[in-house]
Amino acid sequence: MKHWYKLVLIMSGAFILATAPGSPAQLQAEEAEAAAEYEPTEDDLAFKAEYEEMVAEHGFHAYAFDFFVTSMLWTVIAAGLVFLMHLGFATLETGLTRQKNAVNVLFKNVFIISIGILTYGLIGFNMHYPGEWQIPYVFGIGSPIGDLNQDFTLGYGGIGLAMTGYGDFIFQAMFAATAATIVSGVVAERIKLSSFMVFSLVLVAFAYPIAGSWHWGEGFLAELAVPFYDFAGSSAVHGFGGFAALGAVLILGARRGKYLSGGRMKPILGHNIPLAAVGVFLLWFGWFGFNGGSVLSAEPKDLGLVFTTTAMSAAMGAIAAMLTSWILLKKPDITMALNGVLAGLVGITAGADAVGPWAAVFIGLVAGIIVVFAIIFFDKVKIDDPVGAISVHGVCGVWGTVVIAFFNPDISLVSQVIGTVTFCGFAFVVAVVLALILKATMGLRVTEEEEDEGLDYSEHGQEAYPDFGKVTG
Amino acid sequence: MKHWYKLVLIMSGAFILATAPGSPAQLQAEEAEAAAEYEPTEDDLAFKAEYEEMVAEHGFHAYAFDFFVTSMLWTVIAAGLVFLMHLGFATLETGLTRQKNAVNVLFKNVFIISIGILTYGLIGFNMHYPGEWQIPYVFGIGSPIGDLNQDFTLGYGGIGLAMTGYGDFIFQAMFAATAATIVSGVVAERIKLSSFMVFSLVLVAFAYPIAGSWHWGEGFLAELAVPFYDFAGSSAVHGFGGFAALGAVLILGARRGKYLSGGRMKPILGHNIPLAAVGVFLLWFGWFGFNGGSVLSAEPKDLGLVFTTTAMSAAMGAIAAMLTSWILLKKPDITMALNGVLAGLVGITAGADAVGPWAAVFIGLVAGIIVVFAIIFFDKVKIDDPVGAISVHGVCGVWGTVVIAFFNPDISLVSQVIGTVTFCGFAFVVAVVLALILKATMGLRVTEEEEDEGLDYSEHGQEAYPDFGKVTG
Amino acid sequence: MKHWYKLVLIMSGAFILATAPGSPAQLQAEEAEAAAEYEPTEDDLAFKAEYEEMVAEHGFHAYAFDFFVTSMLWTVIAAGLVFLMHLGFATLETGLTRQKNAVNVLFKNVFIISIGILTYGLIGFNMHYPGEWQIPYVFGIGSPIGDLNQDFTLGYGGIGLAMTGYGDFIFQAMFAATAATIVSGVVAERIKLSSFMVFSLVLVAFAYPIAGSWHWGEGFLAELAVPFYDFAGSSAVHGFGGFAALGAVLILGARRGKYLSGGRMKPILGHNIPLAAVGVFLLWFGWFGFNGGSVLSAEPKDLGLVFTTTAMSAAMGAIAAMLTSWILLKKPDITMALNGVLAGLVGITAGADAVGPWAAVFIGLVAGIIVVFAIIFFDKVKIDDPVGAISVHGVCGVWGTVVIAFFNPDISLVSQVIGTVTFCGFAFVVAVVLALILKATMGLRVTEEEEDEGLDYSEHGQEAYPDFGKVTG
Amino acid sequence: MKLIKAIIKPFKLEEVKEALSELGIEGMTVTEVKGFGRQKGHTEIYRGSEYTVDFLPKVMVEIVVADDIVSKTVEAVVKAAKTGKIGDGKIFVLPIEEAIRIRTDERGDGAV
Amino acid sequence: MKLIKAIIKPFKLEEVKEALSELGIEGMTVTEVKGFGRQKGHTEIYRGSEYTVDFLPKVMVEIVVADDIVSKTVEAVVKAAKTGKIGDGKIFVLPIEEAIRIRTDERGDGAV
Amino acid sequence: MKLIKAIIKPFKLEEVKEALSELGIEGMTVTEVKGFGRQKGHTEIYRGSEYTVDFLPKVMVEIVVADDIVSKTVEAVVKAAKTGKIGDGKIFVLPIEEAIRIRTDERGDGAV
Ligand SMILES: Nc1ncnc2c1ncn2[C@@H]1O[C@H](COP(=O)(O)OP(=O)(O)O)[C@@H](O)[C@H]1O
Ligand SMILES: Nc1ncnc2c1ncn2[C@@H]1O[C@H](COP(=O)(O)OP(=O)(O)O)[C@@H](O)[C@H]1O
Ligand SMILES: Nc1ncnc2c1ncn2[C@@H]1O[C@H](COP(=O)(O)OP(=O)(O)O)[C@@H](O)[C@H]1O
Repeated sequence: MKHWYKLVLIMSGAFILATAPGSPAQLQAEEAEAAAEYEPTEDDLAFKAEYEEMVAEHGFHAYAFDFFVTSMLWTVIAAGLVFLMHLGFATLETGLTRQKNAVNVLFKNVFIISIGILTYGLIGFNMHYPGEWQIPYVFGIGSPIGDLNQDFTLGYGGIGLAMTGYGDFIFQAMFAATAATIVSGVVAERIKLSSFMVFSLVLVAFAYPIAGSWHWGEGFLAELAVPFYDFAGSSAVHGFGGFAALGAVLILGARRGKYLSGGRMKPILGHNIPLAAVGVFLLWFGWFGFNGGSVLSAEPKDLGLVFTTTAMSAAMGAIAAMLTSWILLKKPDITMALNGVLAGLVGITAGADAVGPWAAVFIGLVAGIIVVFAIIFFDKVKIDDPVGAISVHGVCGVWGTVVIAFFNPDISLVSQVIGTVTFCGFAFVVAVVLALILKATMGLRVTEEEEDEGLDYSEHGQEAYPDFGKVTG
Repeated sequence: MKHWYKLVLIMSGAFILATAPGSPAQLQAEEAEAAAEYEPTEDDLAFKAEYEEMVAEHGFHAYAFDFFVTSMLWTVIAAGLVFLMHLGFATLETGLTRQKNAVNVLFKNVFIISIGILTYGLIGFNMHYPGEWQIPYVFGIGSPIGDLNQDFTLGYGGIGLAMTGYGDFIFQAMFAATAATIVSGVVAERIKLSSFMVFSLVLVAFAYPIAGSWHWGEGFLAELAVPFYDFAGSSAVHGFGGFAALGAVLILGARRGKYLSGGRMKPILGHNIPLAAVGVFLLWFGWFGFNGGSVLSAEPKDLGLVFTTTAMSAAMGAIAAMLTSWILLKKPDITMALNGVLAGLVGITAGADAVGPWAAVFIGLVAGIIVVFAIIFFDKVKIDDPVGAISVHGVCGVWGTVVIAFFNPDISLVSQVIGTVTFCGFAFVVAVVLALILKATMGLRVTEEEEDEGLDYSEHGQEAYPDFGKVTG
Repeated sequence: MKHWYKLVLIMSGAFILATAPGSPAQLQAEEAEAAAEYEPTEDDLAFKAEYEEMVAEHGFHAYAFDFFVTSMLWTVIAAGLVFLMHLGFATLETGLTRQKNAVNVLFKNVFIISIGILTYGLIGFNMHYPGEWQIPYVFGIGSPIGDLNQDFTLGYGGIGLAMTGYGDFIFQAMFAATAATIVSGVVAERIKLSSFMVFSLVLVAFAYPIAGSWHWGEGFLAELAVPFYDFAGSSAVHGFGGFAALGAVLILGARRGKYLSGGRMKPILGHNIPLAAVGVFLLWFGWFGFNGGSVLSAEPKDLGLVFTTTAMSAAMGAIAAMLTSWILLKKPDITMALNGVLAGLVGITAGADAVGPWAAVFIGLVAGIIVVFAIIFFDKVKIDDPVGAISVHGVCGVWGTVVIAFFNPDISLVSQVIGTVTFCGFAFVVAVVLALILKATMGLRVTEEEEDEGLDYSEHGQEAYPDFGKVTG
Repeated sequence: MKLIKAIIKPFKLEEVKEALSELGIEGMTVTEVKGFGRQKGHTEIYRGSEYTVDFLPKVMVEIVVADDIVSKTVEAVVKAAKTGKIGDGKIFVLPIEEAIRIRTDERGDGAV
Repeated sequence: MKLIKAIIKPFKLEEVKEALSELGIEGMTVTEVKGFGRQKGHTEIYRGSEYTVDFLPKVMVEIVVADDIVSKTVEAVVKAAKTGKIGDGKIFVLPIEEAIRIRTDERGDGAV
Repeated sequence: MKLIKAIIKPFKLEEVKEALSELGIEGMTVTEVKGFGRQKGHTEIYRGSEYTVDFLPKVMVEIVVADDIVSKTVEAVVKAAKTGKIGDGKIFVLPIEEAIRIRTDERGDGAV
């Protein structure tokens, strides 16, 4: 205990120093006093005048300096948060697959977000929100973005879309790659890298923006008697991604050694659960940008509601999946808890601004239950999804889109079903066709030997954790 | 070196492309010119008028479109940052415990944030800020939140609480789970999962909001002659959590094999220091939302000050703990440096807006020193805290709450002591009672065998890193 | 399949509950109706009046409540994002070095950000932006920051610097440590901890702010005929850091066992690629604050552009490095892809607000190609850079600063070259001198034995992953 | 009794285990190892530098069996582990003098 | 000299080490292994699928000792490692022909 | 044939491998182990508590060679692995009764 007196000495000294005249505390107090007595000087007044003049000079744009500025700020921050979801996906997928494929999974994730942003600039954005339609309400050709600040009024979309063109673009661009990323986890550990790159490029550059235009680009789903409603994309993004994954995996097949003869199954364990948990927390965090940013402004009523419904559905999804797995499987399964969070998030995405917090809890509750059954179901029918993304994004995406018709009188069940079927069906068909073409041409799968050795070795010649021995290297 | 000419070729080509007529650079320049010469068209003017009309139409809410909107935006972003602290806690706690309990630690962390949000909605919020008191200034019963946008003026709390009801709720909900999370690390590696779930549920649903109401809900601590001051909760959150943990661990006991006969001690090493470091950085990052969001508006004076004091105290805490461990223990201990960051953060939390940057440095300095001694002290007296949370949150929480009385003339030492003792004492007593009840009923600890095998196996039947061999799986 | 009926039961029950009278859905609907019919009450109107009065009372500061507030909010958020880059650096550097040095790498990173913030407060800030010059345009002495809210007008920097003094300080403080952090990765695995601490302290406390003052502090680079242009610091931060690292490593030498006799080379593999990938994603995310925050306000035109150029350059950098490594090295190298992201980010930093999105793509394209060649080149000439930071920050920093002269007519090639050479040259010289002094006094390198055993053991007596066996501990 | 030490390709472990189970062998101990052998020259890249990976991931299976089933066991391992490609691994047979089951203190053939 | 190869439950390592130290044994080498044996049938779940974990975490302790203390050593290990539950592990004794201390080039019993 | 089991300091692996290659030895198997020996008493700290690290990281190299080159091999390992400091490690030589190359079914000296 002989160290304690040192502590006392150090602290006393510090105290004296801190409270002595000229000390920070003293200065602090003096400054506070000075502030209280402060009268604006001429300089201050001059500065104030100058500032006001500056604002006036902005003249034509001056009106923008309030709601618009704040909304635009939120849009770009939300874009950043959606970007971070890609780290969430990368770590979740890496954690839930095997060590020998970790480099490959990460590589694909870096590729997807990068190619997603680029192709969205090149053609996606203008296909997603067609200036004019080539096929009315169905297809408008894309062209590269130009100077999106050209709208000199800045009042890009009015109060409902209070952001500059670049703000709109970058937020949507971060969204675009999400669908392809969902597929990435499902086909992991056996798809050929180059084929996957082509697959996801087509998905993100063409299929996603074309389908998106039907809803968000004022296409036919927006023209239904009661327009289809999908706030931030339970169907348009998640359902789309989940069913594209389903299509791809049907052609691709299961990982070697998972489904054994005689109906037996040998689970293939994810190699790093902490990494997977990091991914889910980051996805939840990023989802505040995904849903919150989809308010498309900083409108405070909606913003608060959307944050609340998003959080409550995710929380309930987690608890529901925990309990379901505990009851059903006798043990509280961490990977189910993690998938439950995501199920709740996907579920609430369609109606985050259209239902109240307790409806959100209900949506999350059911999503968290469904997801456990769905994961077990897909395994039963030998559809091998290492990360559970078909269940999370596909199944819960459908659930979330359809259920809101029961909670909000302005939403039509029929329209919701039409929209959901459209997105999921289209994604499924595109994925199947694309996968078949790739299978016939480049080949879709690595060889059995490559799969056994791991894609990190066969595709990249690299290891994720190469150190052997603590201090050999 | 034969590749260099390729580089030169590619780059020259790219350059020509980039600067040729019709190239991006060219287009860029032309657009800039066009912008300079731009005269608003009739369309622009029409748009401007339309925009202004829209704002006017919002009529009754229109005044909200300035400070209020920005403040509300900050509140929800801060809520997101506080949420991310839960990832920080999850990774820190996982990193500082053993591999064989990693799944269990992560599971508990997913549970706590989820149940915390839900129970806060169900009863916590209205208990924390009682509309009316059942026992005046001491206890107001909670009821589920309703439609928090019902306050149609939106001007929820005026300039001092410039956010909608949902904004307030979600920010506070993210806070609520913090106290329980602090306990989670301390009791890790030996507490029974189901008992822990009950324990933290009671803590987060009842104990935390009741205690909180005494200070933030206008209860008796706010009614002291000089009101108790605890800006973002050095005592109300961190002290509370730290002392609840102390109470729990006294009943629970130490991990097997840590304190040997004859006064010897065998440290139990954390299994993943990089993960722990990730946790601390995320906590620091999230703390900008914890403290910054506690400004409860986007008031720029306070916001800048709070960010600065928070960062400087954390930085000084880190350096102080580094040097203290270096001098005292002869080696610069990374886990002490990490705890030093957190000590500085906890220390400044009570007075982040009430002291200047150099006072913050002083607070962090002492916190960073104290924390090292406290960790050693608790080990000496055989209180087994795997992550050091009692020292970080409990001891430094007290320090931070009390010390600000010396720096700010408007804060009373007596009130600070009363408040601190109230929070820490209450938390301690509740935790002890609760732990004793659980011990007598469900059982508090896993069996010795389960502890030896690890909770991942015994409670979850799962492994955190199941891969055996780089390519076996 | 016997569980399915349970699901149906649970869901039906939940549905009935959810849609029954008194249910959330019902309440929801009723509340919506009530809202539609709502007439502001006297209370509401009174509240509105009160709110307006409050704003009026703020009187002299009232004008600040619009653009200024939003800008300040963005500044502190951006400061938080730049802070998070330090976690990015910490994980990237840890991932790309060996297990036996992981604790050491993390320790250095905690140290740098902490000491960076403190010294920036103590002398850096006022040296970076000298109130008055001791040597005109070259050197102004620093003094500790005082109460930066003293400017009672709050209108700190007008529309171009719309933030309080604390906002400015904390944003710049987070920047300051970046340069030193860049060095940290390059010298990892062999530099003596104490010497590194002195080295980085001098760099961050003196060299960086002095050099910075030449450009951002209105020093001689700002006084050139056509002022040097470096938006967020391709040269002033990244080039500076990269060339300081180059200088340091020339004196320090390569890691033992990397360059073998006979010109052979044995690469030393990074031990945790997923951790490195986490780092790069976090850096990209944080860079939105680094570049976006450098707008120094929430000006929406610039903000949208800067986010877009930043993202597109990073994305193109990644794809370019992927393809370059694939073509050149026959395999798609994940570490090259990761470095490609950073190359694109560093490249665009100088001109993020001065070029359009397609010019950004071009800048990223070339950066992504260059970085692969540069990494190979430095290895050829036996400059051992474990993380590739000299190539990423040094080489691409130069590229980014110089190239913008071709894209923006207002930027002069000559000035860009002068500025770039100034920053990189100064950093290089300072680093060489400093390293030589340290070598002669404290010693720069650990002993061969310490290097072999790993710095975690020899400097810290700790292990990053001490668990042996899944359940031994 | 003999100790059979088989060094095999990691992804063959499952098949080897099953082949041994079919023989009625109920115990084995597996270690993650790195092997250096003829199967070399395969190069990987790291940050632009090619290098030869000398040490390849292998798995070592150690099985103690009674003398009479040694050759059957060896054959079973050979059959299950063979791919015909270089690097398939080796089997070494070592003499064992005593075997003890910790739980029961049983010795000899009965212990394995 | 003999090589004693003991495969034990991981959390028994500490006790085994202490038992050996008490005997005056100053050296041993420990490897992390996975064991396959009678102790099986315990099932874990992963994402809803139950599966049998065949390979359980074990620790292999290798101790070289002079012939005369082999049985004492074996007994000490048995005593320290026993829990009485299935899966406690095995001990194998192998002959050693030579032992060398690298540092000093000492050979034989003196080297261990 | 003999099995040479060398327990060495991890950072000496590279040198040992090269020394063996020079001898024309083409195969070896390496395991990451923890060693307990005389080289002890070195203390580390963790969160303020000093503790003795009993088990130090080592690497175990197993090499099977024909009888005639055993002593050359042992010498080569000793030379390459020696630092002269405590903890350099041990070499144990065990008899091998049979060796089989899985790929070709070759037996005996030809198999290694
Ligand atoms: N002499 C040896 N001693 C110990 N292990 C060996 C020996 N030779 C080979 N091995 C092990 O067997 C593995 C396969 O040997 P290798 O020569 O690559 O191919 P093959 O078995 O087809 O001849 C090696 O990776 C190594 O682990
Ligand atoms: N024949 C064997 N050869 C090698 N190792 C064995 C053998 N039998 C058992 N083992 C090892 O001993 C461990 C314990 O054996 P097991 O049969 O499960 O229980 P018990 O030792 O109680 O009989 C196994 O996990 C395995 O590592
Ligand atoms: N009797 C033994 N049986 C098995 N391994 C041993 C034995 N003695 C030592 N070792 C191994 O050799 C290593 C070095 O031994 P040690 O006594 O520390 O130093 P030295 O080899 O210099 O005498 C130990 O860490 C351990 O792995």
